[in-house]
Amino acid sequence: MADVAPTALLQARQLTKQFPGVRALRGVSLTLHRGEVLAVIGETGAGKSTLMKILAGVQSPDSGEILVGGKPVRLPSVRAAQRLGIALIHQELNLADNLDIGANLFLGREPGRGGWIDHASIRAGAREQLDRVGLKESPDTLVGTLPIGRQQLVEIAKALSSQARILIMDEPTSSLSRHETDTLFHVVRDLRSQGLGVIYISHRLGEVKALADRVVVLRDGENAGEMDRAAIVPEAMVRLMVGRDLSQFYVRQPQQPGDVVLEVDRLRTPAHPGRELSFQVRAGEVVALAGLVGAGRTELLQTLFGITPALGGQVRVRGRVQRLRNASDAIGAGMALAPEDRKQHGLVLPMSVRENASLPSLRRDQRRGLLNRAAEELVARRTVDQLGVKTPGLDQAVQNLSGGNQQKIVLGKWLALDPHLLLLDEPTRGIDVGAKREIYRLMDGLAARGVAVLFASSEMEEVLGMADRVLVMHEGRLAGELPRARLTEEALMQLATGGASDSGFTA
Amino acid sequence: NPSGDDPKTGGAKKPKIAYVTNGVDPFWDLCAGGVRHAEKALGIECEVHMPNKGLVDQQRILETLLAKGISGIAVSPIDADNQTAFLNDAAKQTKLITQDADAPKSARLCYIGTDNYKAGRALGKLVKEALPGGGEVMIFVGRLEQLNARQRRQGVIDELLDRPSQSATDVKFDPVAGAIKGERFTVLDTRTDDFDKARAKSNAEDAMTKHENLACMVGLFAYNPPACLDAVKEAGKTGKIKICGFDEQDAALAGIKEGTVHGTISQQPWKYGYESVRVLKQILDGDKQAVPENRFLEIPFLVVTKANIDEFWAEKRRMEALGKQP
Amino acid sequence: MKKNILGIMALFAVVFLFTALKNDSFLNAYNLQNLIKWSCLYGLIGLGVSFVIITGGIDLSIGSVIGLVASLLALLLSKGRDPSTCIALVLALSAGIGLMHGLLITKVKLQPFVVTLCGLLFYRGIARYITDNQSMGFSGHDTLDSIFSGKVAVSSQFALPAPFFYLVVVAVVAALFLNRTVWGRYLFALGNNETAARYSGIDTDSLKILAYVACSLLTGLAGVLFAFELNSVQPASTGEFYELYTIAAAVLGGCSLRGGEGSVLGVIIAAAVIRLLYNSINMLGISTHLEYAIIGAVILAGVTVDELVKRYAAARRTRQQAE
Amino acid sequence: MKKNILGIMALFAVVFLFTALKNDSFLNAYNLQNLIKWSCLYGLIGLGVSFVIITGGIDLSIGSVIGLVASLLALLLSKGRDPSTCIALVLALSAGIGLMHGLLITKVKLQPFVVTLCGLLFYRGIARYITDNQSMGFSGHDTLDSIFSGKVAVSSQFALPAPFFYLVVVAVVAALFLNRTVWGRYLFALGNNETAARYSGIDTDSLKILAYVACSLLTGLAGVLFAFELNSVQPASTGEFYELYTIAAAVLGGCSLRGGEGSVLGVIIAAAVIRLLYNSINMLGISTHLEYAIIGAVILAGVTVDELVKRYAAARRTRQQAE
Ligand SMILES: Nc1ncnc2c1ncn2[C@@H]1O[C@H](COP(=O)(O)OP(=O)(O)OP(=O)(O)O)[C@@H](O)[C@H]1O
Ligand SMILES: Nc1ncnc2c1ncn2[C@@H]1O[C@H](COP(=O)(O)OP(=O)(O)OP(=O)(O)O)[C@@H](O)[C@H]1O
Ligand SMILES: [Mg+2]
Ligand SMILES: [Mg+2]
Repeated sequence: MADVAPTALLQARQLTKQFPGVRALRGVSLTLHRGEVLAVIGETGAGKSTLMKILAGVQSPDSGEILVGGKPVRLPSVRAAQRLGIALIHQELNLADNLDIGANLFLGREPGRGGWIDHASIRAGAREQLDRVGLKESPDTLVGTLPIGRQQLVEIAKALSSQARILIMDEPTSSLSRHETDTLFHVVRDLRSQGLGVIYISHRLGEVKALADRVVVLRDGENAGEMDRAAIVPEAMVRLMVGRDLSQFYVRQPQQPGDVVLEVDRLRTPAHPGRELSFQVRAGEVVALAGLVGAGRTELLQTLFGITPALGGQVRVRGRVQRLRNASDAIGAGMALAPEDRKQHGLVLPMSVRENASLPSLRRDQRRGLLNRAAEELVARRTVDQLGVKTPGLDQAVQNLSGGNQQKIVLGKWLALDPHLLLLDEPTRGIDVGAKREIYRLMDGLAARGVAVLFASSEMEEVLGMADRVLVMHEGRLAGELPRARLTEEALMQLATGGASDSGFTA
Repeated sequence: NPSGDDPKTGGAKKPKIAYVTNGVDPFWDLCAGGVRHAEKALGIECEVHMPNKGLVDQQRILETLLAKGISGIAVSPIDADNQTAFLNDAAKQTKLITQDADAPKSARLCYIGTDNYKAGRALGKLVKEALPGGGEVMIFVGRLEQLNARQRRQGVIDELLDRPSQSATDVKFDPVAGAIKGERFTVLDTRTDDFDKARAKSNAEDAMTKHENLACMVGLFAYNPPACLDAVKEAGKTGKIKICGFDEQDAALAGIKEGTVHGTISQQPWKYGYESVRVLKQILDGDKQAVPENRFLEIPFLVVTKANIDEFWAEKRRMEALGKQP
Repeated sequence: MKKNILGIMALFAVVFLFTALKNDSFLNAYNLQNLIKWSCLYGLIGLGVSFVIITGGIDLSIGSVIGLVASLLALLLSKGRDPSTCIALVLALSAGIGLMHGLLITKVKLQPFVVTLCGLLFYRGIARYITDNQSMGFSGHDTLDSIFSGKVAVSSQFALPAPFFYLVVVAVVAALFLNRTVWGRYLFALGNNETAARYSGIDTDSLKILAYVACSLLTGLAGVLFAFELNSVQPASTGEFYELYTIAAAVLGGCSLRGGEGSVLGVIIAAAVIRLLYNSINMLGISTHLEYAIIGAVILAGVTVDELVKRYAAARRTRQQAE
Repeated sequence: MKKNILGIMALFAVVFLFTALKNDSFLNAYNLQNLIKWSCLYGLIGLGVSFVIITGGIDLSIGSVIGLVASLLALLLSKGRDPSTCIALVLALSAGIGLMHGLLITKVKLQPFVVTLCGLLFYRGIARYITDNQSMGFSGHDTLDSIFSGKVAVSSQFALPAPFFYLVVVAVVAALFLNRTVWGRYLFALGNNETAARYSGIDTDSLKILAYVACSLLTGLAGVLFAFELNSVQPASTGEFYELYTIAAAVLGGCSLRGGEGSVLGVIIAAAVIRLLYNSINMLGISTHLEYAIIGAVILAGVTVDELVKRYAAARRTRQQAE
């Protein structure tokens, strides 16, 4: 397409950006037109978020040019970008959790005059925006009390309400399930028809196919290619992203399950104290926990891992009743949890790759309390090699890695412990296809070795592709169970939305 | 070279002496005035050091002075009894005298100071003058851990209760808590304020609230009488509640002048400074007469009332000006 | 954002009632006036430091700024300068100090604790140096005295002290600012999540600087009020330790040192509780040696009970839902 | 995690050389011994508070704990109790204080600043109360005196003061603990991100409690050393303000008050820098009124330059890579 078309809303030309040790962008260009959804895809660390931050005035480029409506502009601050009608939904949540939803939605753009806050119009405006994204919470709810999925909806609503002409969404659906995603797509299509330009970043290629008018592919901080509506097929996208074909995406090869590893009996969690949960997971099984945002999956995994105390019920691991008062108890019982929120729960961001990767296994490898440097090095090296973590070195602080590489470290640190039961909460949240496939392969390989895998996921394809069995949760209870044989999208959605169950399994 | 010169200075340099206080207080700056005066009058150089925070700082300063090879030190020991060993150590390396507070068991050459017990009794007499008919008295002070504060307080109490005089070196103290009743006078309580002037004032206010018949406030530290005066004025009880005190803050002196403060006891701090320098200089010069037989050079305190306020204040101003840092 | 201030109110009520029952004179007009006066003086700096604490910062230099302002004011007045110029000057100086703190913290990116700890030392040293450590007085400035430490009679029995009016004005402005204006909201937002605030287009640096300026300015104002209240200043000791009381009041009043939380009313009541404790100890004739121990124990008990009650309430709510 | 301590070393060198050049007596054995002694005493508490600061906490009660330990020790000894029992008792008390701080902070979830601020008030009050606020001494305990404040001659000219040996032992243990043991690593991890540490199976509460116990225990030890060094204790003032110096030293020495950073060597050098400054001011005969101003200014200048240099270096590196 002609990238100098007069209708171009936004143009970026030859942007470069250098971070200490990493060259994130090396001359990237991109054009966004009115009434267009432009998907930007690329492997983890390709520079997508960096590019978007530059376009939204969060970071400044080392060189290159940005044009809005054909005119060269400088974007020294978020304010400056906002004034030009650019809004960004960040890949990571950025909300003030001491404020209510309404306050967050309009933060920095409060309606009212002379600096006075007009509470009434905020509340009304907030209601309207929340309805658009399908969030039923009252605008007065404190953001800190919302689970991460709903916080992401708030983040989206916030950007939507900014009346921007250019809306950039950096993985808006990473913690959203199918239902919310559909709602969001509705909104985006609506915006497109109003003539807005939307840049949409996602690792879910199905979403890209469903939504995008045009796709720009980044690889290692450079433009790797572009395709029009007609040419958007997952295989082609993958080829451009990774530079080769990736055949057979979901690698699950179910086997005969072994002994029961995890047995949950009438477990009650603090988030849904009235519900009792009972289920089993066997060795060699890969079981998915599916459900809508807020269904209670995260809470269940956290309770199993000893993070939040159970209110009642029993958990047996490999036949033994466990008292799970903290993570250390759970680790002792042979469990591992890769949490949903990797920044807060999964990683010590300022510490190095080495230190993060070895953190849970330090105690096992200790010699009379002393650090075992050799073992530490080995664990870290193996994590980086096996999972293909892109990092300049083991001493790089993990906060400087891209989201996907961070997630690999979260997984890697647990694999070093050889757990019997692996709990994964949104294991591929915000990860590119290449890394995703590696993680799927890993899950499959672990199951083959007799590890029981229980993973919570909001990504339908992933659940369909990987699960031997699916436990569907609805409002804190197990709405039903679907074995692989009966696993269809429709059955799953019906259970997740609280529809009648035909599996005979009731909580 | 009869005695004074430190071998380290080889006699080439002029001897240098130091004046070390027990803390930071305007009182000490008045002493410094006396030091400066003596420096000029007697032709000797003297450093003045004021430890910021108690004993540790004082010990550190003394150590540094010794390290510098100072020829003589006049110090006000913070905890004389327990610093004896250290002071003896110092006395071996330099000419050491104490001032303001003594360390009687140490090897210091002499002590220059006021008898705080006696001064306390004099303050008691002022109270008696102010309240010929007797009445309820309350004492205010910064901290009671200092010996001089306790001696002053005891002097006041003994005088008001018409007890016989105690020996200045071995004073028996009344307990701090509770009222002490005599025939004519009752000492209601002693309140401390940790050198916080705001607290000193609110303590005075609270005393007036709690004790309706309070007739006299006695402030033992320099800022106490002005704080009492302030509180009394604001409560509209000027004249009804008498104020007597210690030291010579301008506000107290102004009070004496206008008749709202009955009187104050001045230790004439500049004399501490002046005499310390003079004695050290004489010792360094080898003057055998420099130190009295009993090793105690008493600085007389001065009772300041309306009668002598003008000349006293003028003298204080002169010393203040001298004490200003160059 | 809204924090429960019932706890601190209850604490105030308990101490108040207890003392009133134990001592008859406690409730007389004179004592209450004094209590109001001191509470307002400390409440003023408490409010100042609250702004800084809401941003997640801290100001340890408060006591020294009070010392410096009072010393400098006395010095200038004693030189016969025009009183209103003097007042303007010292207030400008305090604002300048806050500005410097803010710049060092936002632009040089130093930690607030460090910057203001250095300030604590530095301003105290300067106060002592410029005055040669002489106590100074404020006599002969009757107009200023009545402006800053006068009383306004509300009945034949009762007169409100000047600091009360300053506090009321400041408190109203502060409460409006924090709860009704966008900048107040920004302050809470940045205290909780600075990145999020920056990503929302908020100029976080300027706001932080503003908080430090407000804090130092209010401290400066309090310094002037203290000076005229006490009629005298000791450069080495005036204001010493006030930062600790003030921060204690702010925290007791509902500010979180992690930032993002704070309530004007809570802080004022907390400042009053601390003054009330001092007053009660005196009224009940408890040894002043025990003062610190009592105040420390009461504050600790206050925050502990507050926390436990909150936790108990939360647990109860969960249990009720389960049924 | 590893923070540059070159800056603080340079600062030390500059002040040291400057004073040595300006004053002949500075380098004599007696002065150096004293410098070592004081540096080691403050270094000891600096190390203690570093543990707490690494967890992201703070301990404001240090000065009061020193006051309480020294007062109680003097009181017990004056009653003729067995000296080693007395020492054991006060050390156990300090450990108990740390334990209590730790429990209040981890279990009741109070803020460290608040808990230890109350401690600051409370322990001081107790020290004053139990001693009736009387100064007390330590005469007649020669064995204890030589154990805690003796000297060990290393040549005819030079003797090392006892605190030096205590500091060396503590510093070696602390350095090993922080850098070579699993728990040291855990401490840094939890200081940086407590939740993530907990999710990794680390018992964060126990580690935090351990840090507070270590801090108070070292403070108690320092209290004993100070007591015998000074041979006297003033319940109301012994140890006052030490927390501020100590925290200043910890920060100057590379600890971040946000937690997760700290270096044993850095803290010790920083404590020495502060002592060195005091010594230099005295040696150079500068007015004591200026002491605070100078120390405040030097610390501030130190951290500012450190920050600016680091930023400049980082910018340079990025630029070079870009080429
Ligand atoms: N602040 C930073 N400091 C140093 N390096 C950074 C910083 N931000 C990003 N990087 C690096 O720049 C590169 C590009 O990162 P970016 O976040 O833009 O990737 P991405 O394409 O968004 O990846 P993902 O899909 O995982 O989100 C990565 O190698 C990352 O480690
Ligand atoms: N810390 C908390 N305090 C109170 N309620 C919570 C808390 N965490 C979660 N909840 C509530 O528990 C319910 C389940 O949340 P959870 O995060 O487990 O859901 P989820 O199925 O994992 O959804 P998501 O996709 O958002 O992670 C939600 O209704 C949420 O509001
Ligand atoms: Mg990204
Ligand atoms: Mg979840």
